[in-house]
Formats: sequence, structure tokens, C-alpha cells
Amino acid sequence: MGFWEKLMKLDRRWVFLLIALAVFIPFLKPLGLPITVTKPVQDVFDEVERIPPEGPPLMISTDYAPATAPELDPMFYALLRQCFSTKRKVLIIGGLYPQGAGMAQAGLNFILPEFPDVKSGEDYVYLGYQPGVSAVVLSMGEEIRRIFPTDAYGVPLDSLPMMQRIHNYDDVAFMIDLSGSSIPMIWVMYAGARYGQRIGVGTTAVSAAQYYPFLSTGQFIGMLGGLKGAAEYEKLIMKKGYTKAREIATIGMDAQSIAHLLILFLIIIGNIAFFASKRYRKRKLKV
Amino acid sequence: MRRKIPLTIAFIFGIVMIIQFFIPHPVSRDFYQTILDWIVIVFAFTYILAVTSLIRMHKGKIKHKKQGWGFSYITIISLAVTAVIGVVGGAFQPTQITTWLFGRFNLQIEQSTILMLIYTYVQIPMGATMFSLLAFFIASAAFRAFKARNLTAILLLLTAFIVMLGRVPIGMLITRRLPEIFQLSNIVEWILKYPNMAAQRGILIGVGLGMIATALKIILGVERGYLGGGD
Amino acid sequence: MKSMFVIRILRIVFVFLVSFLSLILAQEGLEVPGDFIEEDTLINILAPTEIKAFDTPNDAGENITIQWRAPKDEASIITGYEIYRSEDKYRGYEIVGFVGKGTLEFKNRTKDGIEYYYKLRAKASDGKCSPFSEISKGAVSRPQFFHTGRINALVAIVVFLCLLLYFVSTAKKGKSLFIRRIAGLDALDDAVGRATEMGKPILYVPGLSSMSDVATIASINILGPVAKKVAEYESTILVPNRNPIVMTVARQVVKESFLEAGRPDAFNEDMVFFLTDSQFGYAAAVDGIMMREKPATNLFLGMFWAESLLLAETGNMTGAIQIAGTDAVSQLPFFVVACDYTIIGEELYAASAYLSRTPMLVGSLKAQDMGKAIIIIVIVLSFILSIVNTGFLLSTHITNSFLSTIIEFFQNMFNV
Amino acid sequence: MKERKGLIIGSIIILIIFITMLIKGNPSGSILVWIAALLTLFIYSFLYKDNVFYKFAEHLFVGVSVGYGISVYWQNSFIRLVFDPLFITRTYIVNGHFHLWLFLAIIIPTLMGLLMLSIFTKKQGWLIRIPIAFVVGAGSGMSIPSTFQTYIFAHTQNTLFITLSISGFIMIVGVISTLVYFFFSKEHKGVLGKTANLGIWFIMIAFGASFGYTVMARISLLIGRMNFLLHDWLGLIK
Repeated sequence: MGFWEKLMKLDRRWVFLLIALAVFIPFLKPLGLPITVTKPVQDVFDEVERIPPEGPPLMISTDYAPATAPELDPMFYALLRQCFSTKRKVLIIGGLYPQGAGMAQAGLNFILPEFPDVKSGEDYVYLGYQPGVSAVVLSMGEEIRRIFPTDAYGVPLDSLPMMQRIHNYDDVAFMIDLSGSSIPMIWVMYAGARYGQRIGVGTTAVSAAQYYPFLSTGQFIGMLGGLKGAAEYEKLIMKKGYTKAREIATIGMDAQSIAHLLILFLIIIGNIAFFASKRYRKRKLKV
Repeated sequence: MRRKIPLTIAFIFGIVMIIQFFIPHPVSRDFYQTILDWIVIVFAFTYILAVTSLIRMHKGKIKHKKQGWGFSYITIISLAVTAVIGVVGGAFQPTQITTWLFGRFNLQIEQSTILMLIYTYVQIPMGATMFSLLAFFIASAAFRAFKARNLTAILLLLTAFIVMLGRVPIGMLITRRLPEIFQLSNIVEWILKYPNMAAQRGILIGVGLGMIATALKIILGVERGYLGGGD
Repeated sequence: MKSMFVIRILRIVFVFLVSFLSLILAQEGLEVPGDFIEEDTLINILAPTEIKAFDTPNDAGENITIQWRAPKDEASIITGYEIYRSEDKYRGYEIVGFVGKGTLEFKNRTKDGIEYYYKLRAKASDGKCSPFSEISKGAVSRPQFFHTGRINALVAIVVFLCLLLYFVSTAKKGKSLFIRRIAGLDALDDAVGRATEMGKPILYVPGLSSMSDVATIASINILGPVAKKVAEYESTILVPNRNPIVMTVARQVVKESFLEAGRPDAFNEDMVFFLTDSQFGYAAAVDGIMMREKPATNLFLGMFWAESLLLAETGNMTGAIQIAGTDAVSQLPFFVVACDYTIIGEELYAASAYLSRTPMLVGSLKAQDMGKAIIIIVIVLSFILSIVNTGFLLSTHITNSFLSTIIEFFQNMFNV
Repeated sequence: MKERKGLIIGSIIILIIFITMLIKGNPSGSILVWIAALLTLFIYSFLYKDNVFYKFAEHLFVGVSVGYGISVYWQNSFIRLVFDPLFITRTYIVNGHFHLWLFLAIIIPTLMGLLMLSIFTKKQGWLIRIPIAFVVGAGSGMSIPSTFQTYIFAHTQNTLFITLSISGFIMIVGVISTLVYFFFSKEHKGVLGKTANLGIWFIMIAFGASFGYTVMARISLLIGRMNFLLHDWLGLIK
């Protein structure tokens, strides 16, 4: 059996090993490749920058599960750092499904130590999770208190200084939904279409391709797509000097480059083996 | 009789929910909210069915010593322990018992409840790891399946190749000297914005029509599969 | 005289052709030159003008919309607008809202039945404010009973319903009904047969979504015939579930199918079982089943998210025949790559008609095709119209008003 | 035998690497991080082959996630929507007098939920069709208008008015040919066949693009876990 023939039958576990190495090596020795900021990411950044400090809040909904955290956590961290360092108010919802609540709380626990003077109720409010999915989005179009009588820690909204003049989407400057699934569609359908709320989306690279049509229709103001989007946003807030923390996304980009090149290499090799073994079989038949 | 009633219920609620869409009046909005709450409540009860099915299956495995029955104990025990901790100790906000207990043993934990602790250090890591297996599977699938057998396979393989190349900084270096339109990132952008978008729109419009036809057939009682065939 | 007329026709046709060709070749659309910004003078802030306050249309009431025109602001020092409200036209105004620069509309929460007056002023970055604008006319908020903005959805539902009823009823008369081949569904039969020969079970994953998701309903419609085949071939089927309601329905369907195939005894409750509602817990458990029970045929039909490749690639590792079908556009590429047959988007919804061939269900496919035909016609028409309209624009420098209104109508026809 | 020998050598190498890592880095002190890390390694062992460690992790995952589900649905559905309104906050009694409709709004769904449990009784098994019909019927009714808006109107409108250029032309040809591919009631022969063929080409390009676009997302998941193992657990990198 020729070399190419054996390659065709290669056990997939070798491919697994190669991928593991491709991601492991850059962790020990970072390469630091350049990152260019694309328009959808810049649009989101500008939209948040346009929110006046102490003005109406930026609303963030963590509609993602732990599994998509590697791509969406860096976005959540970058957004929190951007707002906390510039005294912009943040209204956080623990997503429309139970798992989102865990993610929002974990994100806050990770970022709050960096901003000691930021206080719940004044600089940010975390509303936690309520079931009902589209009902939650709809009720917030009328009156947030109907669906969230208290914040996630049981404090009634009326006694929170930040929430005095916030009732529904009209009092929210901009809304960003972080999600790896199709939940942003619910925000577009109900908050965007019904109440005209301006919406940005932070999503995994896979869903980013699916949301392109909604970017061009304006249903999304901007989009952070996958780790690359997170790395671009991290670069933007670093340039503005909002934070000095470790850029998880940027380090990740080096591992991405090597892994991508490995897969491209595998595809090429796979095809060469495919054609070589086909010719090999034809020659065998002829003789 | 066993089919008439369910079909009429499906018909009534189907029509009512369509009409509700066109009435912004608060009554209709509150009705919409109530129906959503009802679905959540019915779901909560069916969850009991789900748990009984899971437990009965694992108990059956243990009784008949089916292959791997030892592990069924792990599922049943971990389920019971987590459920008790969650129900007694509170899911998101600690119940009085938990706060009393925490006070008594001045226990300090990072999450608000023990359930959230289990969720953060058991369920989240395993979920994220299962998800990360995809990095391995996507590579082995690409290596095995991207073979230029026929024209459609070539289109699939070629587009994936170009888009992957365009997503990575090194890819940009290749087309650096070419005129603006042929820069790799613009090519990828164009592929994503036009041919990819065209096909996605075509599929989505088709899916939309399929969904509406199926939903209408259910409301009209033409499609009865969900009632489980039979009389 | 006739020749003059012919020449004029030729000229228009010629211009039309030239414009059509030039358009096809021109890469970008028509560029409109940006307007000229004059020099700025003394910096004082003018008040917003043309204040309009009216009951917000198509809502549940308790809401008034205020619109205004932005004042001249060359130095762009305006950061936003403050909105004041009072129930008495001349006294008692309080601030009710603040919007950033660039937004020229504000929705104010009100009590129904009370007349409100509004006035605004612009606020500059240095804290200075412009004088108040003039007071708007009184406005009263009311809930509406019909959402006028959604008439197009109503018309679409009525049209589609008529199409459906027409084709379903004509289908009953038993005219010969054709459905084009769907490879994935044809392969179902021998896939189940193969599993029976090898004495291995069939794994049927009905998707990970809830019972109100139409893709799950379509999957349940396929589970019926598949379970019947499994019963006839005296093989076993495994249906792991993520949603309790879907599990209950699936169990009913499989039980009835075994009844219909005349083997009620072969059905046992644990063929259809619940695993977990966690997306990746479910994927981990199904992967375990694939590796241990080694089903010879894997069917993934319904709504899937990122875990699609986890299931399909593990199934591929075990060497099973795999048929997948979903309307989740983002997951189809992975099924195409890892499975033997893939049922794409709308084909999943045609499956129940394809497998059962009942006239009524096949008839409804015709309605779907008619829907697609209408959309294609609208797209082609609008394309031709905009070509002709641009042709007029290039030749006579003004767009033909009649054509523009039609295009306008097309544009609004699909407003969301 | 060769398999067993390879296995032993492999595991020894891994052990050595693991111990050097422990010494070089400063592993996290919290037992919880250790549990999460070990479970992560158990799941990754599935890549080699289905083994005891993966079976343990998988069964634990199912048990814990269903336990979590029970707690969440108990707290957020049963307590919040049924128990509290019925017995504690008594939402159906408004300033003193009893509102039948508000009372029914809690009782009806609860009864339907109980009907679901009728599956356990042998005879009345069919009663379960009532709540199922409600969920499926209401779900279908809710989906029709919004599907028109989100799936059909938004995308059709967007195809109608793109700038008249080559790309726009390709967009229109792509959408039309993809739609034609999904024609069911006509044989795909002649012009229809050719357009449908063009449609499948567009679909394959879209799938290739979507696949290529997703690789980055999947790799970043592995990067996330690698970051957890190397940084949070072993403390090997900054």
C-alpha cells in the first residue's frame, strides 16, 4: 500500500494530537501577530463611546452558556472595563435562559476587583434571570419592574439610585446581546422591531456569518464576531487606556493562526493523497 | 373524542395567538404574557416526567446489570444530591436555611448558593470541555471530508479554504501587493456578503415558508403526527 | 410622421440598453456628493424647532412620541436634548427625559386620557442650554386595537392560508401528485434495513429544541414512519431526548407506530428516554451511547445548535450510516461534511408529505412552492423596475414618478 | 499486545510531563479548581477512546445538570409562578375581592401540567394530548406571524433593494436559484433543473463559507480550556 494510501487511512487521533499541539505551543511562546479592527466592531465601540457618562445605561444581556464563554467572556470583560473606567452606567440581565445568570455573575466577580469604587445600584445594576424568554424582552419594553421587581440580590429597583429614571427601552441608550445561539433574534424581533431599541450583538464566529444579513438591514448596529472580534475590541479599549489587564483574546489569536494553517495543510495533503491513491488504483487495474 | 378535543384546543390557541400578534392593546399583551407563563408552568410539570424517565432507565440498568450499570449509580446519586442542595439551599438566592447554616459555620463561598458552586465548578467546565472537542472534530472532519470528488465538493472545499485563509493575519500577507478589490480580506468579505448571503436568504425564506405551512397545518388539524398517530 | 415616432422609440430603447449595460458594469451604485459645510460663526445654541407630540401609534397606550428638528449646530457642541412635560400648557414643566445627540425622537411614558404638553431644549457639552423650544400641541395617549404597521403580515397569512386550503382541497380529489426526489429520505429505508441485518439498534435524535419549535414537530412527523419500519423489521430504536415534552410526544408516536406495525409487545417504554436538558450534557451522553450501543444507523432530524458536529463526527467514528436533517442554517455545513445524507432546510418540512404521500400533505407542498414563486416574481419585477427607473434617470435626469411610487410600494410591502 | 505496550509507554510519558508542569508552575490551591480540571481531563480522554474516566464524567454531567434543572424549574417556575401567587401573594385577590379570571390564570396551567402526569395512569393516557395540543397549538400560532416578519419579509426586502451592480446581480441570481432548488412539486428538468443546479452550487459555497468561518470559533473554545488548564489550574503562564 503506497504512502498516500496509508495517509488516506490515517487514524483521526493523529489529527487530534496535531490540533492539541497547534494550540498548546503558542501558549508557551506568544508570537504577537497584527490585528486589524473591522467596521462592525468599530460601530459597536463608537456606539458605546457615544453614551454620555452618567447618562442612560448600556444594557448587556449574557445569553450564553459556559460552553461559549471562551469567545464571549473577553467581550463581556472589555465592555464592563470600558463602562466602569468612564463612569458609564451598565444594566446587566443574566440572559433569557437559566445558564446566562451564572455567566453574568462570574463576569462581574472577575472584573469588579479591578474597579473598587464601582458600586451595585449606582454604577451598575445586575437584574439576574427570570423565565419567560420573549415575555421578559416584551415586559422590559413596558416597565422593567414588572418582570424584575428586584435586582439579582433582592434589592427593590425603586431603592436603587441608578434605576430612578429607568423604566423601559426608551430609557436605555444602547443594548448589546452576548450570545452564541439565535437568542439575539428574539431581541431583534421584540426589543428592536416592537420598541425600536438600538441593538448590537457579540456572538461566536459561527453565528456571526448568520447575522450578516441583519447587519446590512440595520437590525444590528454593529457586531463582535468570535475571538477575533473580542481581540479587536480589546485593542480599541487598550488604545483608549481603559485597562492594563491581560488580553486573553489577543494571546488566543496566535494559537488561531497556527491551528488554521494546520487545517489548511491537512486539507491540501488530504487531497493530494486522494488523487494519488486514485491514480495508484487506476494503474493497478490496468496492469 | 380522543382526537377531537386536542385538535380543537390546538386550533383555538393557534388562531388566538395569531390574532394576538395584531393587537397591541394591553389586554392582548397581558394575554400573551399569560400564555408564556402557562407554557413555562406546563414545562415545569413535564420535567417531573423527564426525571422519572431518567431514573427509571438507570434503575433498570442497575437491576438487569446491563453493561456499565455501575455508572448509573453516579447519575442517580449526583442527581439527588444536586437537586436537594438546589431545592433546599436555593437556586439563585440563598434560602433562610442556607443563610442560617452559613452564619452558624461562618462559611464563605464565592457564589451566592452551593448550587451555583456546583454549577460553576462541575457543570460549566464539563460543558465548556465538551464544546471544545469541536476544535478536534472540525479538523478531523475537514481532513476526511474535503476531497475534490465532484463540482459541489470542490465549491465547498474551495470556499472553506479561502475563508479560513482570510480569517487569519498570515492569509492577508499573501495578497498584500494585489489591488484593493483582490485583497484576501475583501474577497472573503465579498463571499460572505453576496454568494453566502444569497444562499442563506434562499434557505431561510424556504425554511420560513416550510415553518408557516407546517404551523398552519397543525392549527387546521391537517398535520396530526404530534398526537402520536392511532385513534 | 411615422418615422419620427419610430426614431423616438429607438432612442429610448438605445438609452435604456446603454444604461442597463453601464449599470451592470458599474461596481458601486450611484454616488450622491456630500453637502458642503459652511464656516462657523458666534457659538450660541439655538432651540430645536417644529416640535410634534402625538400618541405613539400601534402600541398598548400610555406612550406619547415627541419629534423635533435639530437646530443649526456647526460647532457640534450639542450633547443632547432635555425633554420637559406638563399637564398645564403654561406652568409646571418637569424634565422627563434626556436623549443623546443624533436622536430626534423620544417616547415618553404617560397615563392614558390625560392631555400633556411638551417643550425641549438642547444641552451643550459645557453645560449651557439653549432657550426652550415652542410648546407642542396637547397630546393624549390611547391603546390601539389594531397594529396598522403589521397589515403586510396579515395579508401574507391570509394569502398563504388560501393557497394552502386550495391546494389541500384539490389534492383530496387524488390527482397524481409529484414530489421531487429527496435523497436523504429515500435512503431512510435501506439505512433502517442495514441496521436490522447487523442486529444493531437505530439511533434517532429528534433535535434539541422544544415542542413549539416547528423543526421538532417536523422531526416527530418523520419519527412515526421510521418507528413503523423499525417495528416491521423487528429491530430496536433508541430515542434520547433533551426536552421533556418532546420525550412524551415521541414515546406516544413510537408506541402507536409499533401498534400499527402489529408488534405492540416489541415496544418498551425505555426506547424513548430523557437524558438531560443541558445542551452539552446531552451531547456527551449521546456520544457515550454511540460508542457503547454502537447503533448501525444514526438519524439526526430537528433543530440543532453547536453540538451537531459532536454527534455527527462521533457517529462517523463508529462507522454508522448517518442521515441528518435540520433547518438550522449554521449547522448544515457540519452535517454535510460528517453525514452520508443531509436534508437541507425546507426539505425537512417536506419530509412528512414525502414519506406518507397523503394527498393533503403533498398538496400543502404546492402552496409552499407557490409562495416561493410569488417571492421570485417580486424580486425579478423589482429588479426590472429599478433598471428601467435608473434608465429614465440617466436619460432624462429625473426618475419617472409612476415607477418610483411602485418601487416605493414594493419597498414598504415587506416592512417589519 | 502492542496496543497495551503503547498505552503504558504513553501514560508514563504523560505522567512525567504532568509532574514537571506541577513543579514548574504554581498549581491553584482551591480543591474546586482541581475538580474542574480533573473533569476537563476526563472528558478529553474521550478523544483517545471511550474509557472509564469519560463514562464517570458523562454520568456525573447528566446527574448534576438534571439536578440543576430541577432546582431552577422548582424555584423559577413552580414557586414563582404557581405556589407564591396561589398561597402567599394571592394575586387573585385584588383589594379584598376575588377575581375568577386571575385565579383561573394560575389554576388552568397547573391542571394542564397535572394532565401531563396522567401518562402514568394506564387508561387515561390520552389526556396527555390536551396539554401537548396547547403547547404545540400556541407555539404554532405564535411562530406564524413572527416567522413571516423575521424569515421572509426581512430577507426578501433586503434582496429587493441592493445597489444595482454585479454583486447585486449575483445576489439576486443566488436567492432565486436557491429558492428554485427547494421547488418540490415540479421535476428538476430543463431550465428548472439548471437553475436548481446553480442553486445547489450557491448553497455549497454558503456552507463552505460558514464552515470556514466557524473554525475560528471552535479553536477559540479549545484555547479557552487550554487557558483554564495552564493558567487557572497549573499557573504555568502569567
